[in-house]
Amino acid sequence: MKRNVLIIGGGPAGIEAARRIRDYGHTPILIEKEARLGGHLAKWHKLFPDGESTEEVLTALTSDMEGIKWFTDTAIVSINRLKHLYVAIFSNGITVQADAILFATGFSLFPAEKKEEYGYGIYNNVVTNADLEHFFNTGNDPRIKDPKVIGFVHCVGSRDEKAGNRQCSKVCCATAVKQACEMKERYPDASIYCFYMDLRMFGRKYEDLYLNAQRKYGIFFVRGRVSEVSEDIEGRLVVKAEDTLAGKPLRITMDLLVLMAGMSPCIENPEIASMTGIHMGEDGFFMPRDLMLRPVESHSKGIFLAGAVTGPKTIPETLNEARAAAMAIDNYFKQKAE
Amino acid sequence: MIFQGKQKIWSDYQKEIPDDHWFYVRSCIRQGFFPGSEVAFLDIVRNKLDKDFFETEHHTTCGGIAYHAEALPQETMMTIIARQFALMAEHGYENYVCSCITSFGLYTEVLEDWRTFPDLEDKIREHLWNSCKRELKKPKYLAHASDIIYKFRNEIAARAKHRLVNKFTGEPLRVVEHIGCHYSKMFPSKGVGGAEYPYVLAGMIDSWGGEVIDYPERRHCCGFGFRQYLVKANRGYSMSNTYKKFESMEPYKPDMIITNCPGCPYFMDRWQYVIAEQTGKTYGENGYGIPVFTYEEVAGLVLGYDPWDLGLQLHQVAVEPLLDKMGVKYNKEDKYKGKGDKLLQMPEFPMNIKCC
Amino acid sequence: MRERFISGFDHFVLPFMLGMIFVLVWCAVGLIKVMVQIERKDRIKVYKSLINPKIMGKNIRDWFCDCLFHVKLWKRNKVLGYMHSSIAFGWFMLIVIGHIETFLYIPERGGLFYYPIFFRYFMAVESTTLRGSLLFFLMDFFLLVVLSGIILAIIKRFRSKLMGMRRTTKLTLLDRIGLYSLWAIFPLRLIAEGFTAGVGGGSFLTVPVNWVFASILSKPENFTIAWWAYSIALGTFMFVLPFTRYMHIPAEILLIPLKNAGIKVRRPRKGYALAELYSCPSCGVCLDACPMSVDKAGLKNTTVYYVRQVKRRNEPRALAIADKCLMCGKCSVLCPIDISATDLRLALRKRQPYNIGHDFSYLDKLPNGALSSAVSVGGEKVLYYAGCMSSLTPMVSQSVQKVLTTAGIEFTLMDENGTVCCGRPLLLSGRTEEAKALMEKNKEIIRESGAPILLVSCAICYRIFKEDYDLEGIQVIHYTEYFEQLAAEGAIKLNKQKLKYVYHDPCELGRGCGIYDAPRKALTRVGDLVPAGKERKESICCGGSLGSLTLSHEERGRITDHSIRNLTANSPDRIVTACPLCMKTFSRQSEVKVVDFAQVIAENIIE
Amino acid sequence: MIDFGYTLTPSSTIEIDDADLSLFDQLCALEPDALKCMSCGSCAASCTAGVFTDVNLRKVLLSLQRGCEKDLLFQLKSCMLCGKCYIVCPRGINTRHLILSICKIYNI
Repeated sequence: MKRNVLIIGGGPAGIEAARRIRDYGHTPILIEKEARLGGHLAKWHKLFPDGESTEEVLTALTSDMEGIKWFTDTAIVSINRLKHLYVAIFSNGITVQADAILFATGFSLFPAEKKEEYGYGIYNNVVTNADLEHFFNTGNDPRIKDPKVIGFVHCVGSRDEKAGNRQCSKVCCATAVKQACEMKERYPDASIYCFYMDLRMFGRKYEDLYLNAQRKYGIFFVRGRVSEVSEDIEGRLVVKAEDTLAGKPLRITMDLLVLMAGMSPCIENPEIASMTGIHMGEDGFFMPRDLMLRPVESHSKGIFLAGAVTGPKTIPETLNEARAAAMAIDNYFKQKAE
Repeated sequence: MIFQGKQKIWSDYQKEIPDDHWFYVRSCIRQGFFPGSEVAFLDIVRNKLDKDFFETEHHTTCGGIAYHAEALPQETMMTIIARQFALMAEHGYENYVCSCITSFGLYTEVLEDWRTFPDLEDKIREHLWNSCKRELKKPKYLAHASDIIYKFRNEIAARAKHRLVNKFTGEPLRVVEHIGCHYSKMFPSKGVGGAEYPYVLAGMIDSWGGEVIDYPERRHCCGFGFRQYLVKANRGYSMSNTYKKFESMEPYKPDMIITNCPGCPYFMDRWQYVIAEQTGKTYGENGYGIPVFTYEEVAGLVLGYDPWDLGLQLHQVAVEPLLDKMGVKYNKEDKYKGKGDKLLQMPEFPMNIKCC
Repeated sequence: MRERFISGFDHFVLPFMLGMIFVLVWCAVGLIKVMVQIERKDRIKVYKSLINPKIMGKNIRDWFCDCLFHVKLWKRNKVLGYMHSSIAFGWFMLIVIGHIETFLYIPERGGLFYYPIFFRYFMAVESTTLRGSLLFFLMDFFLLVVLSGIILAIIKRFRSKLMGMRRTTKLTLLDRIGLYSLWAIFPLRLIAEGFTAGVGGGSFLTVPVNWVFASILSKPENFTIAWWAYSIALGTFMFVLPFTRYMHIPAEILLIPLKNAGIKVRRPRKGYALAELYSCPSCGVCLDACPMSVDKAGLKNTTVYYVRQVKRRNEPRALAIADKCLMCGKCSVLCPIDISATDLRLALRKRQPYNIGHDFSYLDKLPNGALSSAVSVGGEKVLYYAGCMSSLTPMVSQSVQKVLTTAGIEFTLMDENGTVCCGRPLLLSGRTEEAKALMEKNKEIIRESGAPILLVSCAICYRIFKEDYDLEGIQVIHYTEYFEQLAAEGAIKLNKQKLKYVYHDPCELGRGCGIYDAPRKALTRVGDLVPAGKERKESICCGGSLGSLTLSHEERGRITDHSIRNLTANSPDRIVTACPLCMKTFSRQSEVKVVDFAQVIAENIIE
Repeated sequence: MIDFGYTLTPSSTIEIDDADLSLFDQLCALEPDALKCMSCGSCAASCTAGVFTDVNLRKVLLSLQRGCEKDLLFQLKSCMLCGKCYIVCPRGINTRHLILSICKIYNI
């Protein structure tokens, strides 16, 4: 018997899960609130550690969408439970009966302007990691004009209780180092400084990325969090931090500062939680049934979770979770049938 | 600089400031440093703006200096503050305004502490009762006196005799605003405009026609720092912080500095003299320093008060060049005249910084 | 026998004569230069050695053995040895016999350089005598010998492996000209003498050639073109000689007495160094010897190229090579002329300027007994210096202490609470003065202790204690020797197990101090000793050597791998070494367990 | 000039704007490993001379990278060049050559 699976969120997790669920013989219905599938990935340029093009990854992911119903520019209006079914109403007026729902709603990028001291939206030459990827994609950002000194601030809105995110966003260190190398390739004469608290290059080949950044690209790493940024009379950025390894304050004037905005819980999480009964952790991410053993199941029957909705993840981890979720949904249907 | 970005932040940090009926407490040191300021404040709010500002001779120090110099335990400091609040309530007020930033910071801190640790509040209530037989009642609104001037900045602007405009060039005066650290750095939401881009003084400058200078070390402490200044051996450190600020603002050629803290104007004013005597360096035009004012003094000048009535003769850095720019009339001979036109002693002129 | 021409001269001798004069002048200038550049006290040493019959005897023996017979090469590879000695000795004999002929038959022409060389052209045979036939026979015989050598040389150029050489040096253009002219000389001589053999006489080689020519030409003896060609080949060879590797032929003649007089390299390219530089035959033995040649790029850092760069005065390149060298000393040991490769490089390192000097005054400020209780050891006690590495390889010093304790030997640790470095690393970096400062401090500690025996467990430290510390009256002993001695005396008893050990000769201990046997003897007491692929003086550096200043971690890693492969040729259960640095280096990469010598002894000691 | 009994205290701030890294660039050309340090501190922890003095290669290298060579270079004077730091360095930095190169390029 064919069953409907509603997948909310058309990022990498949603797309991959939809394909797998289809392969298991069910009917996936994928909705994405934005105009195009791909989520944050669609806005990125290249991925660490090897600089793989996101365009290629996305093309591969969406190459085979046959048998998947998908809607873009579509959001959820309501979800109601009817015995073993969920009835969901979409913003485009469509109503769907689903046997299971997969939340692949991902994360929200931390709004960098919340870290007022870094002056995003106030100083002309402060951009975010996402802005920089946009620049890599389009080659166009009025704030980036042949910079001679470039800074990368790690952990913007991550590991920062005052910014509301205690957790590490996991991907920013590697992203920053990747972006630093890319900037050095574009601007070989630029001096580039990365300000980090701990450099978490945890994955395979990430350390190579770091080593390359040091040895091949000559990128300088400063262990210390940027405390404040101001503009000097020429409109350049005066950046202050402590060089904790030297045990001294450090000041540097820069032409461009890139803020590595972290992964915040999706801003719609509280609303979804109240609609569906999914448990939300105190950090704002959804809690799976068991972090170790059942990472893709929620506490509500028939509702599943995949990707960054349960915490910061890399793309491969997200895709694996999507596959795991598809399998868990299939198992759920099998058990129901028995 | 993206002005809209700042405006957005300012709009995020708005503070409710009631119009009227305030219990006013003075600062311990400001009366010595800038005796004209508090008088001018009360005169402005009572007589120009017709507001009810009550003060009692029974209020004491908040204990801030001793507390920050680690000479006073926290509970003692809190009991002193509880007594101030009790005084306010006894006189039928619920809006508390203080003249001192240190006090403001401490009041904010204490109220936050009591909010977080209600047991502590109960304990202090008991202490207060045991020691003074007074009943603690917390204020409904807490403000710093600069919040009040900020609130009425447009009314003041409407009655302005002089604006912060260079009358020779017609250009706005370039004004450095310096906010006391304890105004909003500890509790950004308690200050107008937050901690990173406070608006309390910038708002006054905007309203009165000046141009705010945003220089790299704008956020930096004046260097007072209690223990740094109080111990002579540490004074070089205190001065170095002021020096850092002046070095940073120098390229912007500021005409004046406005502050809202007791220590900052004093140190930024006096250290200019010491720096000049030690290094020969001055930061104003033609060998003068950059005059440093309290916001009350500036409000007074804008409203047309006599500069010597505002106590500007007690500044180390000569204020006359600025008065000339603003078009403020003053009588040179009256500068060092005290009460009843009695000539006070003339100070000696320093070697390296020009004075009038 | 009579002269064919009254003048005793032909124009074709000119190329040879000019070349010869050029070479002689060049060598004379060189000789003077070397002698002037040598330090005064060294020069006196040389002069004294020349009247010392013992040294003079050695000089003569070496001249014959090294210059003519190439005994060392014979030992290395018979074909290679034959090739070299056939050319050198054969040619030498041709010259000698040529002169004998001249002196016998035309003594008045004896003063002419060219006469013995072109003897057959200028002479006509009138009657056959036994003596003449013998001489002619000898001449042809040695020509044949030389020719056989030349043929081997040509083969070697293309198939060096046949002579036990995996690699040969890359020749410069002049080297090639020299080489080809050298190859050409003897066949041309054969042809030239073949033309005149009908008149000038000949033997079994030249006469048959003459028959061939005579069958084509009516009067082949008047065909001087062959003689011109011969002379030109000789002249060319001599003209290029000073600029080619063949300069080693005359240079080595000078080098031998200097070396035997005990002269050492002091400056990178002057004096004795100059003699060494020119004595290098570019044979390329060092190419295979050098551990760095495990990388193709490393070949450029071998001694032969170092010599070449120094001769070219390419200072930056020479310095780069000098800094790269591991100072393992293997090339010197295998070098047919014993070039002191490490000393040459060290001399260059020593001349590098440093803006930041060293200041070890903090050592003098240490309170007495800060380092250890070694201040007054005295008596028969052993003073044990573990060395700075001991904190990274604590097993070594612990094992040594266990063995000493078991043997009932009273000892004190010299560097219990901190080590003053032995100075060898500084010395190897060319910072002699700084090294001396540390050595003085250590000497002070050792002397003050009053101990009669200084036991050292680090091969690097041992070498400098032995070579450069002047510790008269104190026996400096390496633990391999000491433990073997204890075992031989029965002071310690050892278990023998069924384990196969291979022993790695640390460069500093083996080639550096000549200790090869003691550790091996001791190891056979505790297990089976299997040989490494190459060992003893041919052992391959572990790659960790302090000698190299610039080798990268990756380059070192490849050397280490190579060295381990060599050690595990006979599938041992354990690699044993007697240097903490070798152990540390090997154990990073070895699949076979690497243990220190002391550890092996300590494990097998019967308590 | 008046003696007030106190003077301006020099700033301890590392001013990268004023840093002249040309010598550091020379150092990197001579010993590229200078860029590889990840500040783990193994070198200083195992230093033979570090038992007796404050010498700390990690800090020295960092100070050079920040253009504050004047601060700590003197520490290298106590180095015995024993090479233990090379043995322990997880990044395989050729510390001895690094030190020698620093001593060659920089001046105190």
